[in-house]
Amino acid sequence: MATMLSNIMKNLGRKAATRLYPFEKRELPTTTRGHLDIEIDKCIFCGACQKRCPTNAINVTRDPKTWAVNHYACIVCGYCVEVCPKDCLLLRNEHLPQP
Amino acid sequence: MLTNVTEIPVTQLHGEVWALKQQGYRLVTLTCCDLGDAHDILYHFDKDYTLKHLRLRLPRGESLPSITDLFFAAVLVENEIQDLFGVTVAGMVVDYKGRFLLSEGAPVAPLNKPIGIGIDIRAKAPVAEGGKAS
Amino acid sequence: MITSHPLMLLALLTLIAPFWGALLSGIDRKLTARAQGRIGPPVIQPLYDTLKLLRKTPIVLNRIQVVYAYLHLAFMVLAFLLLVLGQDGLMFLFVFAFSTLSLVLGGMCVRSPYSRIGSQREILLMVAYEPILILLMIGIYKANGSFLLGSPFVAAKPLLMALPLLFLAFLVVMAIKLQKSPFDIATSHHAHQELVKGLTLEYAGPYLALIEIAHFYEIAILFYFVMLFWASNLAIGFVLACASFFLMVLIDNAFARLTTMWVFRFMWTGALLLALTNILWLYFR
Amino acid sequence: MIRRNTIPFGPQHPVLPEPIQLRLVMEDEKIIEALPAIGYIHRGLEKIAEKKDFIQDVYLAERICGICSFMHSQNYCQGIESLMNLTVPDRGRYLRTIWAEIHRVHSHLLALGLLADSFGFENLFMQLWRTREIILDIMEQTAGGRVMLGTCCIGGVRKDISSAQATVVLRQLDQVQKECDEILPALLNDYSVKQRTVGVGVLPRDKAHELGAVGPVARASGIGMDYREQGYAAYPDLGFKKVVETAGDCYARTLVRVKEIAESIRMARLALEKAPQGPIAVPFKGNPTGEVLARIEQPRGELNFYIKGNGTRNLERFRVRTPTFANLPPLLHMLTGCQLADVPVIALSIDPCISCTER
Repeated sequence: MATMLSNIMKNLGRKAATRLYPFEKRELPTTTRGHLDIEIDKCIFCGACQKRCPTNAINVTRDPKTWAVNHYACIVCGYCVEVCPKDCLLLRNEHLPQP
Repeated sequence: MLTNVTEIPVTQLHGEVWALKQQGYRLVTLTCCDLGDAHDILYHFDKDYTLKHLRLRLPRGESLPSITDLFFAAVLVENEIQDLFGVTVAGMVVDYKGRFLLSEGAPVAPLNKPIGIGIDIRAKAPVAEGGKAS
Repeated sequence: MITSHPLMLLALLTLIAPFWGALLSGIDRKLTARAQGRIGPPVIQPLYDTLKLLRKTPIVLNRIQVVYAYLHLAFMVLAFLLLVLGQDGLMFLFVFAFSTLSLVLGGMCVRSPYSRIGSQREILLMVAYEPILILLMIGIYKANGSFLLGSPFVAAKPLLMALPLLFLAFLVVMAIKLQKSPFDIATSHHAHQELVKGLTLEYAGPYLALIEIAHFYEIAILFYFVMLFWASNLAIGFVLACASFFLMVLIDNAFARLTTMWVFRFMWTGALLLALTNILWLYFR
Repeated sequence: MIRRNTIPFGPQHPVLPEPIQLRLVMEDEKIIEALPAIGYIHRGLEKIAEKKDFIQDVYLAERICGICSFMHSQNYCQGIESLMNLTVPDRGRYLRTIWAEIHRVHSHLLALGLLADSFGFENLFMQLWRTREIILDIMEQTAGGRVMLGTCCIGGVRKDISSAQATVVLRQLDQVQKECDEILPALLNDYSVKQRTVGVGVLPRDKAHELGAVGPVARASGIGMDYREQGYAAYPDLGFKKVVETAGDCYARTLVRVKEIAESIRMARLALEKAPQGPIAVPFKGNPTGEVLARIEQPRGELNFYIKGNGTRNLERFRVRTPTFANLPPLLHMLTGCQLADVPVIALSIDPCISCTER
């Protein structure tokens, strides 16, 4: 109890650990896997990412050349980024805003 | 790799499990695997990190004697096997009657393999898909 | 409390009391948050919550439940009036207890087992703290020669001087009434407990708001009651009451919830002993 | 007259973070019988595993649990590696150990926080979870995800921890240690916490063995069973010491977790400092064949994966036995005869993870 009381006193004097979220945002580290993005110019539409994706979130068609990701299904594991032969896929560190 | 596996017939199950219990083994879990015409049921036991497995081949339609009277710990996993594989387990201490994991209207015996996919033994001796979920 | 417009003042006080209670409970939440290292909600959050509850669609399980919610509030307001008017302390206690009893009956008249167990526990709590409140009234009588709750204002010495141990016992009762941590077994403000929300589980919307408002009155009553202990100088009384509330926050944050039997044992040994010692001292000094 | 009363404890109850229903048959406030009802979040994960190829299953295995995710994928990878005779390079082993131990700290802090919450100690709950935030930050910096690390792959790990990152992680671990030193004694020595946990939900040693308890539940009952002793990953090099208590009550289980946090932080630090340079993963070819029962020590206890490969890209059978699944029968034993007020405490003292249990 004594330790708890002293801890409470310390906390009352300290700055709060939480932040007022929508107004004050946390800075994300560069390594954060936020969402999947593509540099579409480099893409050769080989479909390797589509084949490997564990959740079938990626849809690639050769004719016409389209590449699409279903962000709801994507688990941001980064497997597609690894297998991409052209290194055109990348994980951005910011999270997508809620629609 | 799985070592230390003893293949036993259904009739010897209780005796073997009893012997293992006397030796101080702990029940780790049961694994059921669909082989097409039969279910392959593995009993995993552990004592001081040494695993011991009992393998049982249970033809389709036969019921599996429960070991919950020896190891109460098996009660959840036996119910699970009954739900997911449609194997009737006889004499469980607590029987959820096929409603342990699955609810009304759920697929029957979902973990059984569909006919024609996977094991070729199925193609030779086709068995009606799904068992009865008690 | 004698002014040129006594009725006006009374009406004003009755109107202000729940807001004061809400503010106190908001400060409580803020302090609690700070004690835990959080920022916490705005101070008037309880007010927002209650207003929101009032605007919700009423859902009732049975009509009698609603009656008990109203009775709870009505008796609480009556208790507040009796206190402010300086009426008989025993009468005040009776009305105050009846208010809690209405809540218990409201919890009992539904079929939810959680609500019923909560009600049982609340009754047990009442059995645990009522003797102390009665002893407190006896203490006030011994100190001031009157059961009237107005008597501390005209007494020569502050009540705290005569009833120091009873004051401590009263603080424990206060912790129970404010649903603070070691004693929040019947219901609590955050629904994180074995009984979900216990006593008030089956109330929703405006009727829950009624109970909330009654609780704000309860807070105001308790605050006022602490002030009585130093009524000759209300400024000191106010500081005393604030300190007591701060102590409640500390206790809330430094304790886990204990079991019903522990609370009962504690009240009938520790707290009751404190109260009895004080009374005996008053008799034999 | 004694009237029996059935209380549905869950599936949605404030103290239970996950859906399990405990049907409590009660006399007054005493529990006569407890029966679990699960099946609220059965995801059919074992079936999905057969449909995906075995490399994709790594990510699936990771998502069995939302708390100890890394160790699930680690166990799966170790199972596949033993089927394919792969040897993980030293640095890979060390990195796995670092993430696993950091994960263990995070899981234990979460469990202790929930335990504190179960007896209404909101303050402790908040502060333990605040400390856990630092761990999540560490994981986000090193792996990119706060819980789902996604760093384990067959043959090693996918991401390396650079020396600059390692310094930051060490500093953050210092901070975790500091906050733990401040808050954990408050949990262990507090009078009211002891009132609620000492002697509550006692599981005797023989009963624990018979009912197949694992992990901290078994270790608190005096069964010295910790699979890390067997030396997978880098544990043999780190001087791992298991924590065993004998009282078998909720307090002992708490104590085991508290001590394990210290041990895990120590090992994570040591592994970060000692990790040899070199490749982090070994390439592989082919598909797994054969069957294996892969085991690992998870925060909640021993985790078993039965993996059966048939030489194709798809697995023949993937069965998961999570520690909570093994700890449920002991929980039922502990609940029988206790008071209603102790139910949340006992239930959370085994650190239940229902999503893993049902898969």
